[in-house]
Parts: sequence; C-alpha cells; structure tokens
Amino acid sequence: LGDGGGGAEGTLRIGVLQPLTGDIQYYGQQSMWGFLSGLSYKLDQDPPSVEAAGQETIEGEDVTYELHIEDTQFDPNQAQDVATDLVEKEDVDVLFGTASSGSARQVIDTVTTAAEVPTVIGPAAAADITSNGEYCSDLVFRANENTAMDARSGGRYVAQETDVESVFIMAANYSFGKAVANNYKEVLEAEGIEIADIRYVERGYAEFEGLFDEAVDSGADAVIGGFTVATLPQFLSTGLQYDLRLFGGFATLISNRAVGGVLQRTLGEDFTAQDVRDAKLGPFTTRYHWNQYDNEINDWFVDKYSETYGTVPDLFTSGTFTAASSIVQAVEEEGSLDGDDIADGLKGMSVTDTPKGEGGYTYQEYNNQARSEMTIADPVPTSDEWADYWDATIMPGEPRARVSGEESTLPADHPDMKCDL
Amino acid sequence: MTGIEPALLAAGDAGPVVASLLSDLLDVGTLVGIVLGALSKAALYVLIAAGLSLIFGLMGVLNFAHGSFTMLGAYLGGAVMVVLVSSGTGPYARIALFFLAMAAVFGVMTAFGSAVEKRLIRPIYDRQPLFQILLTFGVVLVLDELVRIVVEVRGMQPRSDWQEALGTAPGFLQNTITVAGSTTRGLYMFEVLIGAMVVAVTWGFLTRTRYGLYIRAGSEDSEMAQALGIDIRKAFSVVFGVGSGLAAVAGVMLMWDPRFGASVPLSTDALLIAFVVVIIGGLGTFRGTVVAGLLVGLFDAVTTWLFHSAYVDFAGLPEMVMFLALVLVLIVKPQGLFGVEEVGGH
Amino acid sequence: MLLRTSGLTKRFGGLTAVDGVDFGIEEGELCSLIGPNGAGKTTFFNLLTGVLPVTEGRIEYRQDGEWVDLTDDDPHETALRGIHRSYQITNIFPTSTVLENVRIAAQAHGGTDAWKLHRNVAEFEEYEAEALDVLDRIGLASAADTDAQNLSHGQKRNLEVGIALAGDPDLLLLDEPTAGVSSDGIGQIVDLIEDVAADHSILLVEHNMDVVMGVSDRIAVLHQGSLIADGPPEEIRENEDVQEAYLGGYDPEGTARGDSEPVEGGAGA
Amino acid sequence: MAISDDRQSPDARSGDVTERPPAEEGEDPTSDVERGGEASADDAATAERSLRRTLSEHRVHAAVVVAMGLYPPLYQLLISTPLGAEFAVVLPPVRTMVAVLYVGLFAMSFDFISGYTGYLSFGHSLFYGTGAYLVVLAATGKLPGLSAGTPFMGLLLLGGILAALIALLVGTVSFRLTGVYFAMITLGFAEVAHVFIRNWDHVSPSPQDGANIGGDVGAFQIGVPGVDTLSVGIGRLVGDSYENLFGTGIEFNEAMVSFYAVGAVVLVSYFAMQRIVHSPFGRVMIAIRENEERARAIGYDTYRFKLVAFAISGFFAAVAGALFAGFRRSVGPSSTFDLFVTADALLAAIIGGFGTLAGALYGHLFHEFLGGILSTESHGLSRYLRENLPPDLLNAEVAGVPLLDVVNVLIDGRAELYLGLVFVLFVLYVPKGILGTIRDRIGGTAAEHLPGHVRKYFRDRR
Amino acid sequence: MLEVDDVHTYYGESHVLQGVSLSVEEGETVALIGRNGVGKTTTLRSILQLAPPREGSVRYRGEELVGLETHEVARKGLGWVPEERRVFSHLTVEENVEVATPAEADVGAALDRTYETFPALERFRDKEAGDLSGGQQQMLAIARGLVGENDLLLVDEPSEGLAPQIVQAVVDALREVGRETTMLLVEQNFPMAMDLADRFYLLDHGEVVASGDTEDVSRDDELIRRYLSA
Ligand SMILES: Nc1ncnc2c1ncn2[C@@H]1O[C@H](COP(=O)(O)OP(=O)(O)OP(=O)(O)O)[C@@H](O)[C@H]1O
Ligand SMILES: Nc1ncnc2c1ncn2[C@@H]1O[C@H](COP(=O)(O)OP(=O)(O)OP(=O)(O)O)[C@@H](O)[C@H]1O
Ligand SMILES: [Mg+2]
Ligand SMILES: [Mg+2]
Repeated sequence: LGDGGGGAEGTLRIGVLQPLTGDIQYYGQQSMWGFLSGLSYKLDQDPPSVEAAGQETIEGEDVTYELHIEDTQFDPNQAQDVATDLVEKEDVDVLFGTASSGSARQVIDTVTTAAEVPTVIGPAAAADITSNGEYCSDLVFRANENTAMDARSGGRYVAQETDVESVFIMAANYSFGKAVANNYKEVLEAEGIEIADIRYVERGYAEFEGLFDEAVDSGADAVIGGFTVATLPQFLSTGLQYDLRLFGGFATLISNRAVGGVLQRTLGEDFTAQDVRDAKLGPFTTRYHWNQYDNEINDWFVDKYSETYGTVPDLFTSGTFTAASSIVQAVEEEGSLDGDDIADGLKGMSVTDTPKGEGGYTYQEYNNQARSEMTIADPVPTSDEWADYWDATIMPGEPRARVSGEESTLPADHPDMKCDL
Repeated sequence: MTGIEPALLAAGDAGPVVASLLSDLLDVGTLVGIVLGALSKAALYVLIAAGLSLIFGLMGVLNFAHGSFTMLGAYLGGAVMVVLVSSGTGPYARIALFFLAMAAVFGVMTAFGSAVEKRLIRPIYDRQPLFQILLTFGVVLVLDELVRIVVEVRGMQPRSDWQEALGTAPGFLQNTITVAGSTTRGLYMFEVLIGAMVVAVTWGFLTRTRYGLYIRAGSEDSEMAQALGIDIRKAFSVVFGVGSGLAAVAGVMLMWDPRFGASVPLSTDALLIAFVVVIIGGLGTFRGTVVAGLLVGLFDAVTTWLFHSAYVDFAGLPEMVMFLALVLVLIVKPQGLFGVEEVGGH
Repeated sequence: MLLRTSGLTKRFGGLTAVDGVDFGIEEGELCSLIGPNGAGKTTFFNLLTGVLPVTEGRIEYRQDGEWVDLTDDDPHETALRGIHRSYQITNIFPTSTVLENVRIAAQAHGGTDAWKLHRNVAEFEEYEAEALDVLDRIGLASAADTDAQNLSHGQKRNLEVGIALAGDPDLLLLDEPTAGVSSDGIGQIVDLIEDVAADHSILLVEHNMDVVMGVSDRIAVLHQGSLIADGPPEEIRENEDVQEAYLGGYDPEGTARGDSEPVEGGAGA
Repeated sequence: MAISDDRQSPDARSGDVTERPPAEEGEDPTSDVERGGEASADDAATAERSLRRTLSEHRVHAAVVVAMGLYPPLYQLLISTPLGAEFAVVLPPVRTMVAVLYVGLFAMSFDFISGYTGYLSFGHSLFYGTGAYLVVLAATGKLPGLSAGTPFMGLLLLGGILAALIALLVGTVSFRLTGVYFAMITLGFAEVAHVFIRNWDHVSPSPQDGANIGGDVGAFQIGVPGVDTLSVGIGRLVGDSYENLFGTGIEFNEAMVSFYAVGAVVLVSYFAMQRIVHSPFGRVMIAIRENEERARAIGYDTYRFKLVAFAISGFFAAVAGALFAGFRRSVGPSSTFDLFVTADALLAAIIGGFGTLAGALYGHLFHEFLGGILSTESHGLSRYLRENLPPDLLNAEVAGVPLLDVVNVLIDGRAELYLGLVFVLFVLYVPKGILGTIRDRIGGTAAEHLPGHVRKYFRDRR
Repeated sequence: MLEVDDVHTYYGESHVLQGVSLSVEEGETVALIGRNGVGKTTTLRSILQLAPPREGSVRYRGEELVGLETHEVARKGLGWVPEERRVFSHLTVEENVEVATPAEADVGAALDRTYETFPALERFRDKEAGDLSGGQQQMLAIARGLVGENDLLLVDEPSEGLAPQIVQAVVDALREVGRETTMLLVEQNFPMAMDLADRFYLLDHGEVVASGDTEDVSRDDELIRRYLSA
C-alpha cells in the first residue's frame, strides 16, 4: 500500500456527484461507499460512514484528499449545477461520478470539456460514453463496467453454452436500454445467433403479453430484457409465463429484490434454484458482486464495507473503488496534484488495487474505459450466509464462467468503437 | 428519426403492408384480442375518470388532486392487502379481502375528500374557477411529497411499482389466460367487472338521489340554491367526498394491475388519463365519460396492437394517440362528444 | 331606409322564434318593437347583430348610400357598422370600472387604435372624454371608479345603455332599457332616448307602454315570431289584434289596475 | 341619480393627487409660456412632458432594476461577512437569480395570455421548449439552413418567431374553445410535442435525456451581434468574466455577467409586454377576460385579438426558453416541454399575482428562494444544520427519531412539500398574489402609485 | 311575524343599510319602495342572511335569524323571488321547479301549479331555462317562489320585463298568494306595488324615511314625489 503521496504534497480536491436523496439514493450511496472504500484502502484506513452530501477529508501521509460530495438527485440538470459549482467555487481538481448516463453526458458536455477538469465517470454504464466520439475525450475516464461489457460477456456465453438460436430483444427506450440492445445484437449476430426483433418500450411499460406473443410468433427461443428496476418486474412477471429463456444482466440489490418478489409470486414463496432453472431464467452477467471474487483485497472490501455500511458491496462498488484507487495511484505515480497530470497518469494505467484482484482493471489507451473481468452466474435463492447483508430473496450463484477483460470490452478496431484517443 | 415516423417495418411499398395489416387485423384471434384489450383499458379509464367526472360535471371544480387521491387509494388499498394477506391466503379469500379493502378505502377517502372540501375548497367557491384548480394543485404537491417521504423512508419500492401489493393478487388473476386464441390476464377481465360496477353505482347516485340536481343548481348559483332551502355546503361535501372515494377505488384496482401499480408517478398518470377521458366525453355528462373511456380504450388497444405486431415502431404511440384524440375531438366538437356548455360558476 | 329584413326567420329546433319578418327602419326614426314575452324580440335583436346565425331570410343595411348584406356578419362587424345594442339581461364587464366599461366600448370605434400595441391608453384621451360624457348622460358619472359588479341592479341597467351609446351608433337597439329602473330613473332614460333619437335611429324593445307610447314614431308588434302590426302609436293602440295579443290589461288612463295611477315619468305597466 | 356623492367610496378619487405625474402639476413654468407658441415648440414641450411622465411613471421600475442590479455584488459582500454562512442559506445565489430571470420571463409570458385574457394556456411549455431546442439544435448544427455559428441574438429572435407561428397555428383551432376546454386542448398539443421530442432521434442519440452543447462550442453572445465590445458571452463556465472591471475592484464572474446580460433581455421583453398590456390592445385583452361576448358585441373581433396576444405570449415564452438553453447549454424534455414546466409558470404567476405581469417574476423569485433554502446543495439549510449543529444535538432523539434523520427526511430536498403548503396558503389567503395585493393596498399599479405613497409617508412623518 | 330591527349591512367597507327597521305582520303584504341603489335588495338579502347584517337583528316568528345559514332561514319558511331572475340556466324548466320544491312535497303538484299560473311555460317544460326569453325566465323565477310552500315570501321586482298581460297575471297570482302567505314586496312599478300591498316602507340611502298605509298614498304625496321622482 502506498502513502497516497508519492512525492506530491498538499490537498487534492475531488468533486463527488451522486444521487444521495430521493428514491434511488441507494445507487448514489453504494457508489460513494465504494469510492470511499477504495480511497481508504489505498490510504490504509477504515472507510468513513457517510450518507449525505457534505465535505469529507481523508488524510494521507503527504496528500490530503478532500471530497466535496454533492447530491445530483438523479437529475441531469442538478448534476450539471452542482458539478459547475464544484468547479467554479470549490476549485476541484477531479470530478467523479453520476449514476445515470444522461447526467454523465450532460456533465461531460457542459462541465468537463468546458472547464477542462478530468472526470472519472461511474457508475453510469451506457457504453457510448467511452465509445462515441462526442463524449469520449482525454479528460473522461471510466473505471466502472459498461453495457457493452455486459453484452459481450453474457451474450457470448449464451450463444456458445446454451441451445438458444434466435433471440428477441426488448429494451427500455432510452440510453441504457438502447445500449444494451445494440451491444447484444452485435455480439449475438457475430456468434451466429439470429435476432428475431428488437422492440423498445417506454420506461415502466407493462403490456408485455403482446410483445411476448410476438416473440413466440417470430420463432425466438429466448428474450433479452434491457431494463432497469422500473420495468424489470413487469417484464419478468409476464415473461416467466412463457416458454422462453430470459437472460440479461444482474443488477443491484434493488432489482434483485424486485425480481425476487416476482419469482416468489410466480414460483411460490420458497422457490429453489432448480425452480429458477426450470423457469428458464438466466444465466445473467454480473459486472461485480461480492461473492464472485476471491482475493485479499475483495475480502478486506467485503468485510469493511459490510461492517461500515451494513450491506455487502453491490454492483457498482467495485468500479467506484477502482476509480478512487486509480486516482491515488495516479497522484503517486505522477507525484503531482495537477488535474492534467492526473489525467496523464490515468491514461493506460493498470490499476493495482481493485476488488477484482491486483491489476484487475486497466484503462484502455484508446478510450479511457477500464477493462476488467466479468462473470456469468445463475440467480439462486439467497443463502443464509448472506441473508443479513443482502436483503433480497435472490442473489448471484457461483460463477458459471469468467470472461476476461480483453474479451468483454470493445476492441479498438471494432466498428462501434468511435473513440480514438 | 426512426423512432418517430410510424416506421412501417415491413419491407416494400405501402400496398403489401396495408394488405398484410388488414389480413392480420381481420384475424379472429387478433380481433378478439383487440376487443378484450379495449374493454379492459376502457374499464380502467372509466374507473379512473368516474370520480373526476362526478366532481367536475356537477360542481365544475376541476380537481387536480384527483390523481393523487387515486395514488393514495392505491397505497392504502395495498397496505390493507399487504397487512391482511399472508402466503397461505387462498384466492377467494384474497378477492374477499380486496373488496373489503375497496370498501375501507372508499370510506376513508370519502371522509378525506369531504375534509379537503370543507377546509380548503369551501372558502373559495365564490372565486374564479381557476382558484379551485390552483388549490387542488397545491394539494397535489403536498400529498405526493408526503407519500414520497413515506415510501422512501420505508424503502418500499425505488423506481418501480409496489411489488408487495402487486403480489397479493390471487394467482388466477395474475396468470395469462387464453380467450379465443388471444392471451390476456384474468385480472383484466376482473377489471371490466369492477368498472361496470362503478359505472352502475355512480349512475345510481346521479339518478336515484336529488344530489345531482341540487349540485348542478348550486354550482350555477349557490346563493339562489341556498335561498331555496338547499344545504348546498353539505351537498358539495358529499359529492366531493364521493368523487374522491371513487378516485381512490380506482387506485385500489390499479394497485393490482402491473400496468399501473401503486407508485408516486401514478398520481400524474391517472390525472392525465382522467382529464383526457372527461374532456373528450364532455363536461357535465357521465354518459360522455363512459363513452369516451370506451373510445380511448379502443384507440389504445389498436395502437398497442399495431406496436406489438411491429407495424409501428414507436413505443410512445398509445400515449401520443390519447392526446391526439383529445385534440382531434375538441377540434371537431369543441365541447366534447356529449358536452354542454361549461358548467356553473365554480 | 336604414335597415331592412326580408323573410327573416330563426328556428330553435322545432320552435320558430322569428318567423318570416319583413321589417324596415328609416333613418332618424324611433321605432318600438313590442310583443308578449317570448314573441321573439330579443331573438330578432340577436339576428340583427349577428349573435345568432340566421336560419332564413336576409338583413340589409344602408351604408354610405349602398345596401350591404348583414345576414352573415359577426357581432363585431355589425357593431363596427354602427349598429349597437343593449342587453335585456345585464351583460357588462364586471370587474372593470364603470368608466372603463364605457371607454372600452368607445375605443372599439377608433379604427386601428385598438391595435396600437406600443402606445399607452392614456394617450388616447378622446375615448375617456367620450366615456365620461356618456356617464354624465346616464347619470353614473359619480360612480365612474366603482367596479361595475358593485352597482345596484338599476344602476347596472343604466350602464348597459351607456355601453351601447358609446362610439356614436347610427342605429341603436335597446332591449328593455327601463326594466328594473325606478320611476325617476325612467324619466331620465326617456329623456336620454329622446335626446339620442334626435339624430339617431333607434329600435326599442319595451314593456313599459307609457314609455313606448310616449316616445315612438312608429310601433311594430311581434307575436309568436310574426309581425302582426306596424304603424303609428295611435293606430297600434286601437288595433284589436294587438289588444288581444299583447296589451291585454293596458289602459293608458292607468285605471285598469285598481285605485292607483302612474306617477310622473310613467311607471304604469 | 339616486346615489348622492357622499355615498361614493371616498378614497376612489382622492388618489388623484398621487395618480397625476408631477410634470402635470404645473411645476414647469416654460410649458405654459410655450403653449401658445408655434407648433414645433409645442411638440417639443409635449415630447418633453411625455418623457418626464414616462420617467416618473417608471420610477418604481427603475428602483427594482437598480435593486436587482445591485444584488450580485451585494450577495458577494454579504456571504463574505461573519454571518456569511447564514446569508448563504437564505439568499439565492447569483446563478439561481439567472434562472429567476428567464423562468420569470416565461411566467410573465404565461401571465400575459392567461392573466390578461383569461385563457389558461396549459400547454405553454410548448413555446418555451421550442425556443430552447432551437438554440441547442442550431448550435450543434442540427438544423438545416442554420449554421452552427448563428449569432445568439438571431436565435432568440428566430425562436420567438417560430414559437409565435406555432402559437398562431395552435390558437387557430384552440380559440374556438373556451375555459377548461381551451386549457385542455393546449395541454394536448404540448403533450403531443412532448412525446415527439422525447423520441426524436435527431436531437441526440438519447432524446429522452435531451441534448447538450459541448465545451467546443463557444459561449453565446448577448449584445449587438457582430460588435464584440458590445456583446458578452453567457454561461457559467464558458461565459465572459471580468476581474476588476473599470477599476472598481469588484470581480464579475461568469454567473454575474450572465445575470446582467440575461437580465437585459428579460428587461426589454418585460417592457415590451408591459407596454402592450397598458396599450389599447391590452385593455381589449382585459375586456375579453371580463366578458368576451360583450367585447365582441361592442365591435372587437376577439378571435383575432386572442390570436395575436397568444402569438406575442408564445414569442416571449420562446425567448425565455432560448435564454435558458443559452445559459445552461443543455435541454431535456422534462425541463422544457413538460407539463410541470407550465406548472412552474402557473405557480409563479399565482404567487406573484395573476394578471399583474411583473408579479410572475417575483413569484418565481419566491419559489427559488424557498427551493434554495430547502435545497440539498452546499448552501441549503439541511447542509447548514448538519455542519453547524453540535453532534449531540443532531443525535438527540425527537419522538424516537434522531434529529439528523428528521433533517434529512423533512428538509433535505423537500422544497416541493413546503412549496405546496405555501402555495395552498397563498391561494386561500393571498389570492391576489404578492403584487396584486400590493396594488390593492395602494390603489393601483405600483409604478404609478408607490412613489406617491412613499412621498405621503415621509410627508406625514415630518 | 317578521321584525327587522336597526339593521346595518356592509358590502366590504361600504355601509349600505344604515339602520333599517321594519316589521311585517302575519297575512300582510308590505311593499318596500325606493329609488335604484337605496338598499331594497340588500334589505331582503339581509333578512335571508345572504348579506348578514353587521349590527341589528332580524326576528322571524320571534326567532333570531342573524347567525343562521341561508338554507336554514329558507327552511323556516322564507321564500325568495330574486331580482335579475336568477334561474338555473342549465337546468330545464321542470328541474328548476323541482329544485325549489321542498324534499317532502309533490313535484307533480308543484308543476301543475306553475303551469296554471303561467301557461306560457308549459310548452318549454324540457327546455333549459337559459334559453327562455327574459320574460319567461321571470315567470319561472316567480313560479319557483310560489311552489316553495313558504309562509313568508320576499319578492324582488317581479314585474320586471313582463308584458302587460303577464303583469296582470303576476298581480293576480301574487294577490292570490297574498291571501294565505305573508309577503314583503320590492317593486319599481309603483301603482302595482300600491295595489298589492297593505302597507309600505320607503327607503332612501339605506334608511327607512317613510312608511304608512298604501290607502293613504295619493299621487300628490310630497314625500313620495321627493323620494321617487326626484
Ligand atoms: N356586491 C356589492 N358590493 C358592493 N356594493 C354593492 C353590492 N351590491 C350592491 N351594492 C351597493 O349597495 C347599494 C344598495 O344596493 P341594492 O342592490 O340593495 O339597491 P336596490 O335598492 O335594490 O336598487 P335597485 O332598485 O337598483 O335594484 C348600491 O349603492 C349598490 O351600489
Ligand atoms: N338560445 C335559444 N335556444 C332555444 N330557444 C330560444 C333561445 N333563445 C330564445 N328562445 C326561445 O325563442 C322564443 C323567443 O324568445 P325571445 O327571447 O326572443 O323573446 P322576447 O320577445 O325577447 O321575450 P321577452 O319579452 O320575454 O324578453 C322564446 O320562446 C324562447 O324560449
Ligand atoms: Mg327579450
Ligand atoms: Mg334591487
């Protein structure tokens, strides 16, 4: 572990932008907690317990890390406002955050490029933030996994390891859903799987009967749902009544809770792992869940995190842990607190300390997206071991497969990779 | 702009597309499906709009809090169900509990509606109609935020419908059933039943009591009505209460319906639906509301089918069609389908 | 002739409110239109002013020596041609001041003045002056700054006439201007009508026979939508049809109704 | 007449003294002399009188403008005092004041049509959105025929004209309706546009999230197009800023510069609308509100008046939207075409005073003031309490719940709740809104009557 | 039966009734006369508590009315025929009559009585009252007052807008009513008022300035001349 300085002395001001109030504050909190854990791990301290916006200082030996935490309320406009405030008033050196891709894009366009502040995006997952020329830039980094990585690992696995031949894609009609759909389509087609059709629906859509009928008519044998928690329950509760395989990505506790509720409703209160398999639900890709990795850093992380925050580290935390870890690493390696130097340091960096193991994440030179391993797992009923720290009836089971970072991410020469730094 | 123009996905010229559309449409299964869809939607729309139609039609008060009452009804109904239903409760017991919840919620929300009328709306009857709109709009802000606080603090349902409440619906209603070759849910047919019931009850209230007459008179000229010995305040309270209760009853139904579900945004969704239906039907006519509900339900079912069967690749279509229908009806019939001139001074 | 109708008809569903009326009014004439309740008098006004669409027939108006067809004109067009009316059921701008009620009516006749977005109303003093003048004539000058809705019923009736007077009409249609006005006020209104009639044409609907007989040059009688008589007052008074259809109990000597007689100014019914 | 003069409300006329501008009080000896002179001298005197009158009528306006103008430096000053943290909680920051200006303008445009003609334009966001999207689409080169470099002032004008045209179209069908039907059909139009813009892929890859203007596009200039010295760039990060302007030692940051620039446009727009409201045309608008049937009967083609008023209102709504987009450089369906955007204008207009025009701005100021205090941001009350209350107090329990949780749950970001409450109270007890009530108290518009009252107040004191 | 004692009524700040006192005995018909705007209508509204007096008392059969709600006053047997007609314009003629009929009374009988008094209305039974001619509306307004089974009827300018024949019908109807019902009548048609009423009160500037028996009023009466014909 380093001392957090590496020759540099002084204070590094980091602006943290996450949704910390409202019904989705858990997204922001886990992202922030992951970040705090990463920072604490690097500086050899226990993670502080923080819930709301405010200032938080973590003292390294030579460098003080001053976190200016602001609440985005899951609203792009609010994100823009507070990001601008942080740059203008607090003079932050680095920005970190936003949980929604819409907010991320708005901050990148209106703040990052306008004020030239290096920005580490996380956990916003839309692939195009680091693959579309409009948004990707020398100042924009992302440690967190993205939707393309979900698709490239999960899609390939399903294509190769199951008997699925034709897939019908349903997705939410906005950035997240579109990214999921495009990425799966591309991966699956490359693997020789037929795409029966892609249909986008409004967030919160619930009339899936017609669409599933349509999927059956079109001869599909599996359906991918590109939805977040707002639509997932409706999608699943209808889909489970059809003889179609449903797969996609594992999400956060909130979604697991919702999906667990649907499963209890359809399969009975005490459903078993076999019931889930029979219902043809899964397998799902996971970007990170606490039980998918076995290494010292992850052990420390799961321990300290559960102790401090009362729950196991969730989907977004590994990426945000890594974001913090990489910033400290850049400061140490560059020996500087200057934003530009930190950006230089992050470029192409292989991040040493990550929950996915040492060197688990590497920022790709061509688009500043960190690549990392992904796993494929089945949903299983939550085991007693985790019941206290994972408040949902399902959780990811033992990994069925691991997909390396190289395989999961969009390569530089891919036609969809429109970022060339 | 693929999303917008009703992008006809089938290749080739329009001719074959139209032909295949027609042949698809004339399929018996499809038609049955559309009719079932239309009926179930219509039932919900009428259910949602009935309370607004009553209050608006009789009193001329455009109750912006209508949707919030529906939303409250959904949560209260859900709460009753979640508390009373255990995993062992059988399907018929659940239906019975559902009616119990409906009755309880109707009672509570009728009382609440009357209280709102007495405390807040009564003092401003003699002002322009705008002020009642504004007042109820303020009530929306407060109610929605209060519910949001409770939902957040209790961590009930971030960004989704209230799953626990949805889960209390008996299995046979949740499952899809096949009717003449098209799939639907048992629940949707149940909704048609409830919708018909509410229409009948409202109709009875309007024609079997003198309240309808009293209120129509009172909303035109409350001084005169009072001078004729009518306790117009009480009549207003009763009607506003009953209208609020009906709004909440719709909410109880919606709490089981995965297309809606108990959630804070239900407040706005229900309000807009109720507005559109009541306005298309024409103010002051409950008959108009029922017909408009059927009409919008049919529009909705057809466009949903068009979307599902990939003739139109535009998910916003049903929503857009609802407002397009509003605009078109008003252009053709400036007072709605059955409307008379505007009601009363309130 | 200033205005003429031919075969003017208005039907409301099955009810024929105005039935093939051929009627004309001369320039400078004061003609009264009488008839029982529901005879179609107000409807006739509504047709002349374009408030209601005509079912059949034509309305023509003499303007600058030419006959123009008014049949399909909108209310604002007839008003701008110089045909103004007062309403039987008070129809004013309730929360504007009494002065503004009349001023806005005067302003309507200022050509494009109403479209002058960039100038302050205060710069158009002529309308205010005209309005004050009208208020003087209808006896409401002292109430100029009162909100119109706060007037008493009789005062509102006077304001109703005032609004119609503004903008110097060529033809003034008055619908029961004295209804609800107290005896002294009636005298004032009669004076006003006679004053206006000196250089304007007036078509007057009234149930107050003393007023009608006293001021009219000519009287037309409407019954169930049709014109049943048309002539000078003396002739109408004697006309049997009219007696039967309308005047019924009217007795100019004022003795028909017991012991009291009309007081000065003509309050007898 | 039956009513004798002494029965008239005594103060209705006594206002005369204060009503009459001082220029007419005969203080000007030259004007009497010149009255008989030749026409041109007379004209000059009239012109001078009318100028004086204008000036005196606008004294309150001037005072408000000066107060607003002084706000940014004053704000800077106050938050640097020892009580700075407290001031920061209460006072809206300058960047919020910019929003007050453009949303205020939008609310005024709403009041212009709805408050004066009585037609509730529930779809007003349509025009705001038109102006906003036009700016962003033009700046990102997505509008054919408009180069990315089109001057901002041009875009303001274009957006306004486009919205006015849309208003004419919408109005042509909608003004055959009245009351609630009118409100609903305009809402219908706006919702159709809302669904459209949410799905229009041309806007951005993710139209649901709207579109932004990247940092590579320079700041939008407000001023005289083409004359650099008479133009300033707006926007918080990209706009112009001046250190030590004119050697005053005061620093004008980007938000302040934007505040003045946006303020100038809003001011001009306000005066334009204010003029119209006080013109003969404006009186016709009021007559339509009061009794449209009678307005028609006395000779006004009300349909045309309504259409033109609607177009004017749409024009300024779009200008407001364009200012919004120009300052924030990002637009989204929910911040432009949404029903709740119209609702904001409605709130502002009611709180400020319906049918008072300027009131809408104050109404929105009040809204932002409340929202600022209850905001989750660093200047919010909850943050202040968390940081300044002693920890044991924060952990002390109120009815079994730690105070900290109470703060987090009931204060942090709960502006809606309190705004709703305040709004209900306003509707019940201050129906005429802030400005309307003031006008009632002083018996006329503030511009005309306030100076008189102030003078009288001081005279009485002496 | 009705005792109005020193009533002061205000509209906002304007002091409209400045101490009106009058009384109506059982079975009497009393006329309230005066020029426009003197407060006649306001007096009726004050009795009905539509414009509650700020001072003074209104007693009906010995009971205080001030402080009651209007509908309570009405249910004690006070009926009102307002000026300006005030029919419910979106209700049909029959519905207008039905609204005015007490809950326990027979609507059919009320309608019969209406058409008997005003045959002209029968044709329009299903027409919205707002579409009636002005005079027809006035008839309906009077009918509404007659069917209410009231003991005391407050009638405000019943003859306004009526053709002479109908005025006669109204006079007859009111006289008929006057036999069994007590009546307080406001009427601009001076002869008619004198004809119907037993006694009169003359109002000016919100005060009663004269009163007496209608028998004694002659056309030369100085007082009447001064206050009615200016
Ligand atoms: N709602 C009101 N607000 C304020 N002032 C009013 C209101 N109604 C009437 N007034 C005033 O009160 C006074 C008395 O009015 P009232 O209606 O009682 O007169 P009235 O004797 O019935 O006259 P009329 O014969 O014209 O009907 C008038 O001066 C009138 O202007
Ligand atoms: N808008 C309408 N719709 C239907 N019928 C109407 C309408 N307006 C008037 N009528 C009917 O037409 C007939 C003529 O009415 P109108 O108002 O012209 O009578 P009038 O001669 O003015 O009577 P009054 O002396 O009572 O005012 C009446 O029978 C009336 O009921
Ligand atoms: Mg008439
Ligand atoms: Mg009166």
